[in-house]
Amino acid sequence: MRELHTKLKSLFPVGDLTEQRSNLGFVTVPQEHLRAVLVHLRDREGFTHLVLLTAVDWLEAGQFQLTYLLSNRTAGKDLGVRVMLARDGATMQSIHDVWPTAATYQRELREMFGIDFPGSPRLHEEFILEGWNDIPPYRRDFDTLKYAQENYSERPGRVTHDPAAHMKQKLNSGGN
Amino acid sequence: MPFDWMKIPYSLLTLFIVVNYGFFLNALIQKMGARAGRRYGIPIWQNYVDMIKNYGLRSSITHGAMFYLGPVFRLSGGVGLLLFVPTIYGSYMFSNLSFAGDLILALYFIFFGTLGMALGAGESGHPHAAIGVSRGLAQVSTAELPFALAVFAVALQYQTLSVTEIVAAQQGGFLQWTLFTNPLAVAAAMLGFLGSMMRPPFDVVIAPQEIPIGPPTEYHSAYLALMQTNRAIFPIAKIVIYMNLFFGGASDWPTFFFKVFLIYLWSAFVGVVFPRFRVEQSIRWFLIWAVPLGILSIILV
Amino acid sequence: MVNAIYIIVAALGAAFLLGLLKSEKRGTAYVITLFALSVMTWISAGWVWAFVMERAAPVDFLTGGTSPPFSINFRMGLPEAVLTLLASLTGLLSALYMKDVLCALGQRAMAVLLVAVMALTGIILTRDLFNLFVFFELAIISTAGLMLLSEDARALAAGFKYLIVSQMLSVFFLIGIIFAYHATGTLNIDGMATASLGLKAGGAIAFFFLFIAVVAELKPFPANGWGLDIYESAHPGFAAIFSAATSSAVIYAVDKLLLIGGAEWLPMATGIGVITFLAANLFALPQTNDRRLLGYSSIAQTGLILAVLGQRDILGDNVLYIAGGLLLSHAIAKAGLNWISGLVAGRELPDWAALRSRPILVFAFVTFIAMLSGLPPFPGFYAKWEMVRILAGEGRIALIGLILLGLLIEAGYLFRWFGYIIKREVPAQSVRCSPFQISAIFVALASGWALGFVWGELSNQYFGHDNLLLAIPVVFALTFLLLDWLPAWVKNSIAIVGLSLFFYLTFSDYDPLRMIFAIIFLIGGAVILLASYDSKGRRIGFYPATMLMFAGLILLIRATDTFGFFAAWELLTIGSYFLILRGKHSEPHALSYIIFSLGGAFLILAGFALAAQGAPLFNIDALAQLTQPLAPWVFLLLAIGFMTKTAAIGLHIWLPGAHSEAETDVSPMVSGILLKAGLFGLIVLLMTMGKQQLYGVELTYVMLWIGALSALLGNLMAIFQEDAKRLLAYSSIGQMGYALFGLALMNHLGWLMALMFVINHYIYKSMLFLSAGGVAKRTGTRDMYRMGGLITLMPLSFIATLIGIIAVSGVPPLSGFGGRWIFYNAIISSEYRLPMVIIFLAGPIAFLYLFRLIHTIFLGQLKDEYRKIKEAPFWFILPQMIYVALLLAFAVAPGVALRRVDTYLNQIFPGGGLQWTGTEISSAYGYWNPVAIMIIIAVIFGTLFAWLLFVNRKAQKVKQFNIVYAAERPYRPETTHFAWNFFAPYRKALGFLVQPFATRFWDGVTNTLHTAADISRRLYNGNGQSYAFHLLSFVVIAYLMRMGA
Amino acid sequence: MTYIALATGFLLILIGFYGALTNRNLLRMIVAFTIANSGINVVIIAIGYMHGRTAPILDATVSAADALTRVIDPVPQVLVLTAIVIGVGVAALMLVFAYKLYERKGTLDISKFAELKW
Amino acid sequence: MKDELKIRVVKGPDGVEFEVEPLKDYYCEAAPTVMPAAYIKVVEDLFNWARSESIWILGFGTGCGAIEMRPLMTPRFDAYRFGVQWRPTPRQANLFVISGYLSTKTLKRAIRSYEQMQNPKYVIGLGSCTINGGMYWDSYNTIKRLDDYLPVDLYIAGCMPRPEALLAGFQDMKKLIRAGKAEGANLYAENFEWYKANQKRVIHDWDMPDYNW
Repeated sequence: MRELHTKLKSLFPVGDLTEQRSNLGFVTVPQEHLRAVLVHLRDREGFTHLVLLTAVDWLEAGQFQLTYLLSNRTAGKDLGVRVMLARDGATMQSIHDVWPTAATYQRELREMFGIDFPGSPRLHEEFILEGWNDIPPYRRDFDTLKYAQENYSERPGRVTHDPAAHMKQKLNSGGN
Repeated sequence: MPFDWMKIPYSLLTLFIVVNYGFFLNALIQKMGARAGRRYGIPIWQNYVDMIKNYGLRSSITHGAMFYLGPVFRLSGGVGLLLFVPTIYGSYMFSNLSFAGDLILALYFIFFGTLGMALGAGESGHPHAAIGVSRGLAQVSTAELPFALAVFAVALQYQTLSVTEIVAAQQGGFLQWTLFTNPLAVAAAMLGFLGSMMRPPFDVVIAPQEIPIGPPTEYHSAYLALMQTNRAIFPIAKIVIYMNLFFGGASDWPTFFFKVFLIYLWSAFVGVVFPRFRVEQSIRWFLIWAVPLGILSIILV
Repeated sequence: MVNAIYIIVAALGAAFLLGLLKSEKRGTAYVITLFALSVMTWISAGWVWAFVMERAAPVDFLTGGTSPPFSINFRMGLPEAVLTLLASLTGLLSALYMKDVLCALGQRAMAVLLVAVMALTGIILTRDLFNLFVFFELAIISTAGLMLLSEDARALAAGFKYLIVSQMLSVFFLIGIIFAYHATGTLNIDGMATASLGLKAGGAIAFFFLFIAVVAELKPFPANGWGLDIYESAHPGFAAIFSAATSSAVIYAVDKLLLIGGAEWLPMATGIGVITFLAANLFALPQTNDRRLLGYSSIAQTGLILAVLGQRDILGDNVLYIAGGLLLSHAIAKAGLNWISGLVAGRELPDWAALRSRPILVFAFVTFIAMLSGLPPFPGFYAKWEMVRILAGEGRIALIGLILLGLLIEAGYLFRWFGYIIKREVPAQSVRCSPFQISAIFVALASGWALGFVWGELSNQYFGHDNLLLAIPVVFALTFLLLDWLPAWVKNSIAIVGLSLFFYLTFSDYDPLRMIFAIIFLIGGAVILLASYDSKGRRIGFYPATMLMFAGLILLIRATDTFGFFAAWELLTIGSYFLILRGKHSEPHALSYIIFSLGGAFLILAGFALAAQGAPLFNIDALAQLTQPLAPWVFLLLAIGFMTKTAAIGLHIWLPGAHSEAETDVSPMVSGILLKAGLFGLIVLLMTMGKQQLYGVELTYVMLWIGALSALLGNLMAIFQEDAKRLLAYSSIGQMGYALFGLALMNHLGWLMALMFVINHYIYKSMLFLSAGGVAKRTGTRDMYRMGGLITLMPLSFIATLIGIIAVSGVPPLSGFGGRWIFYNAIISSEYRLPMVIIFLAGPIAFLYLFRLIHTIFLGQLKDEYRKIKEAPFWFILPQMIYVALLLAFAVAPGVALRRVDTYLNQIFPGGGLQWTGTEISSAYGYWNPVAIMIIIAVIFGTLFAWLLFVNRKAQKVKQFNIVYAAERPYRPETTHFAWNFFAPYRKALGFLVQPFATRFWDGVTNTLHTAADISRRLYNGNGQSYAFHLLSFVVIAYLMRMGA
Repeated sequence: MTYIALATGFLLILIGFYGALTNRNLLRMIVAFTIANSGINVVIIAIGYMHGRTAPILDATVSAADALTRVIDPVPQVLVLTAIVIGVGVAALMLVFAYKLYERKGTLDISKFAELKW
Repeated sequence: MKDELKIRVVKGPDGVEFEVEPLKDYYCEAAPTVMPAAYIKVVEDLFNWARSESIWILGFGTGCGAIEMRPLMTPRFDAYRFGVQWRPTPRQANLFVISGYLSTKTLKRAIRSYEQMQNPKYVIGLGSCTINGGMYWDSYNTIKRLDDYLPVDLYIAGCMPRPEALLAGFQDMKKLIRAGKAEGANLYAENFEWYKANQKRVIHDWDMPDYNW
């Protein structure tokens, strides 16, 4: 994993390696080098499989973090490539031509996070949310409870307990 | 020959007996299938209940005239098939309307219901219906072949096309049955029989989860009830032909019930044991296993 | 009568006179030329009149006051008169035709033309060998001179090549003359003949040189490259003379020479002729230049005539009739075609589409190619018939085969050409012509028909055949040519009334078997014609073609002798060819139809000729008296011929395209009616000849297999079609397979079944074709997968199709079942088992394509663009409804049609028939009661329907997307309609059976022919020297073969 | 003597044909054909010649009465005359063609005039 | 709205152009009607008995509860012996088991399937998600009260209820039917407007006819 990182580092301006396990690591690359890195990893390093493409909303930092998790089947290694994006008007280049499956992930990210991937096929078709009319729900500034209360009628009589307090009480009373 | 009006009530009586026996037998076979799967199975009257319920549904839709006529064709085919063949050998009462035609009439009338049903399903506009029909027709074209060859072998053997005469020729002990006098033909016919009963391994036509039950996808309510009635009559009517041609016919009702049951059991037996064939596989299967038997039977007869 | 010498005098005198005129006086010169030619024509016409009408004896005209051998004598007999008339008339018409050119070129050209015509008449008239040579040289010089005057720059080279060759020929000619003279001491042809030149010392070699020099003028293969160049580059007006008059004159010269040579030279003439005929026709196949093609065709035709002359030992006096027929047909047709070629601007064959702007020219063209192909009612047809008959009588089978093969190839490229004319895009440059030119062509056209009549009369007089142009149906059909200016509906009414009236007048003539066919052909045809009321405008050409087909059909069943039968067969073939060709994209299909049909017709011709053993009039019934070893061969030829028409498998590839691409109302005619002609032929054949064995093989057994395979493969191919009419066409192959199978069973019930199929197939196939055609008309497509859901918009078409498919599939209670029932009974009584397996497999397969037909068109999802279409036109629906009624009636009471036939069949197959007791029909094996079946099914069906109506009385009518769709819903009808490649699994399992083996085979045959022709025609490399070499080698080879033999 | 003439005639014909077949030049071909023509004339004369007889001219030396025994057969002579005339005509025509062809293409090579083929 | 559903201009084979409005031309627009019971009470009782003894369930698993239905077909539970069976097409089904949470996207499909069933038809809500949202109470994408959108005859509580509970629920359903109290279909027709309003409130892209026949 370290060898790989060193090699990558010699080729691209990649960040430090975060080694989760001996066979799973994460590196951060600048947005503009992502594609080159991915293609290199795919064609030279045997990371032929795009396991997933997901995003994390760093609201405070004003950034989205995209994680491209790649897998080298033969070597049994996984490498996550991270890209940090500006949160405002988040746009990322599409990699559907590198891995066709990426198109679906990108479609999902567009719908859930509002990240744009220009050129990705069927990007603006509704995926899970049909007729969505609010900000993308996976953004952390979206208040899902409020939305649910405003939109979906509730059956009266429902009580909500704080799980920790409730369980403590329940256990205590049960323990008696 | 003046028409004997008593034929009508007699025929209705046959119809009544066969419908009930069909419902009973269907349930019984289903139950046996369930038992093979270690289940308890449906109540024996379940098919009656289902039928009543379907007649009892309050609403229905129609896709057009042919959609409406499909089930009518279907059931007419079943009823007609039953009535064109004498049920009980030697009984005037239960010779039904067989004066109208011989074996060939019955054989070709089998397609009456199939065709009408296929047309009705076609008008529903559902692609699965069309896919089901396409599969069904493709499969039946080869499944019928060994049967047709066997029928022809039997007709050659007895030099007649009259069902009554064929049965008559098989009287006098079970060794006179075609089963023993022409085993190849019977073997071919019984393999073909599997293909026409819509049971595994030849039930890709209605493949319930893949093309939700195929042709009848859109049928419901009274349409479905009519088709259910047909499902009670049609297999029996078909089996009656097999019984008459190959197994010496039946000269009384108990023999009839017993023989029909055994023949029906054969398809059920195969059905619970085997998984499903794709269409081209079943076509090949019939051509490779059943048709040569049929050819041999007509050459050797 | 005017002395024949004046013919020559007139020309020479005028030519000299022209030389005296000042060059400005072109108009006068032209008038003089025309006058001279007219005089020549008039004189020869007078002689023809004298010989024909007054039966004058041949006359010799002496020159120099003494009789031969001391002077030259001209003989005027009937052949000479006709040929001089031909030459001078061609000259006159060509002069008219070339008015502009001649006037532009001046007197010299006119003089040369006159000399040319004079030389040709001289060749025809003279009986002196050296004089013949002189006229030959004159002809050559004038020909070359005319080439010099041609507009085409390439003509110069052609003329030079011609001169090179003719120089060599004249050397041979002179050597021949001098040695012949030396041997016999005379130059007179008759003198030499009596002196038996061949027996004298050196006589054979002398005659060889003479013979070869004259024959080489006929452009024999391979020494004919120069001739082609002339045809290609000469002015069409002159090419007409060269082709029509020169060839005729030279052929006559050969004929005269053969008089000297005697019988031993005949085989050589035949050999050279046949080889030339075949090679030229073959080389013409890949030709694209029209005039060169005409050249090849001319060479081929002269080759054929030479071959016929070579058969004069067995043809005897008939040689005049046969060779004359061929020669005149050729001359008129070629002159006409060459003239037409001058009107067409482009030189590629498809450029001739320009003719379409003038229907009369198209008619002329088709007349000419029919004359060339030996089709009735032209002299070539009679000649072909008599020739083949006599040759077969003498056992010259190989020669017949070669000639017919050549004719087939010739018909192939001629009709391909006609297809271009009718179907290709009209080029920008239209036909430009003067009234003179048109009139020249018109004279050719008129004389073609007139000769057809004359030959018909002669045929009647000498051989006892009927004159085709006097047969009422043919006359009726030809009347439509004159009525073509009328609106279509008027003509349609006339046609319908004509057909019905003819049936009314003649229905007592037919026995029950023929009655069935008569009803289908006449009444059935009238019913289908109802659909033609839908056509607007004038529909030029439709009615003559249709009525010609019907004329052929009706003459077919009325024919008693083989000639009548064959003539009818050819008539219906051409008529239907024109009909099929009318379809929008039918050009290639019509071509393969006519080629297969003519091929089949030739087999029939050969079969009849073989059977007749030389007898001029052979009754069809006499086929029964044929014995081994001849009978099986006759049977084989006829059977294959007829099976071509029924499209038995292997010979079927013409059918799908021809039937599906034809117009809406034509498809039912060619499918529902025309196919029955083949069946009728087979019935006649089997009825008279019965079972035949060839090398121990039962031929009917082979037919049984063919029938079974046709049924299976026809049906199988039908299920994979996307095109509705194509599907129906393949289905016809299958249905005809059934009928063939029934006939080949050779028992009573098998025949009854075949006849039932004849009736049924007519009704339901016509109905289905009309229905599919109506739908196609409304939707603008024939692809079934593009339709769908039309049931609500076109309910009547749907009903017709529904009834049709129930009937086709044989499901009770409709009439198809009766056919199946008889079929089963028939096969039980037959001892053949294996083919039945095949036919059993074919049965259920029919369901597949029938369901597909009705489902993908009428059921399923309606498409956007067809939401507003209307029911098919009334005139399409009307016959369909008639058919529905007929089917129901026939289903209830099949006895009306079949009972009499059943009785009649007892004459052929005693016993084994059906019992008709009341409404019940029974055989030795089984029984059925159509009325009872109908009633029972109706009662059951009605009861259940009423019950369902009662239970479901509140059903909500929903629309097409209200279907369960796994909780989703369809968005587009196109993607929801399951129709394309409907039987994909079937293709997976049994698709290997429908590999286009037959198509590949026939493609291979045509490709081989084309490639072979394309490679070998490079022999003609355009170099004059090579041509000289060809000529020399031809002479050497001919010599070696002659002396070797 | 006759045979020598005959042989010469045939030799000339063969030379002519050989020349026509081997020379591509139009003019040479024409010349070759003229030679062949001369050859054929010689042949005709040779065949028509009867040994010891005189020319078929009826004058003082040969009377009409004994012409039958004294003169040779006049017919071949006539033939030759005609043939010569025709030969001249054809040769002239060929020359015209050659001239026109040369005018058109500027060449006399016959293989260059092969636009019309196949 | 999908492009395919928008009005489009089509050219017929005769060259005439016309408009196709898919929602109007391809779908039946009629509203559902209340279907009266049989006129004769005995007949209706017989029918109700038959309906109760022959419950055909639509084989449509909407949420995690679908997993709980499968064991019912196995030898261990064998629901067939109660006359219960699964049909693959809504046309032939009588009972719709909403097996767990319904996202708005699935709700649309559920409504469509429900409407394609024939009167009388029954709905069972399975699990707490259908009752009050359950663990998805604060989800942005799931409904919380099924009976606002479809006429529910019976709820089976639990998260998830075991197959036994389902069997028990079927028995209760039978009682309801036999008593003639399961008239959800008619209820739906009667309160059609109300149901539609509720449905349209949560399904923002309503692009189908009001009633899917």
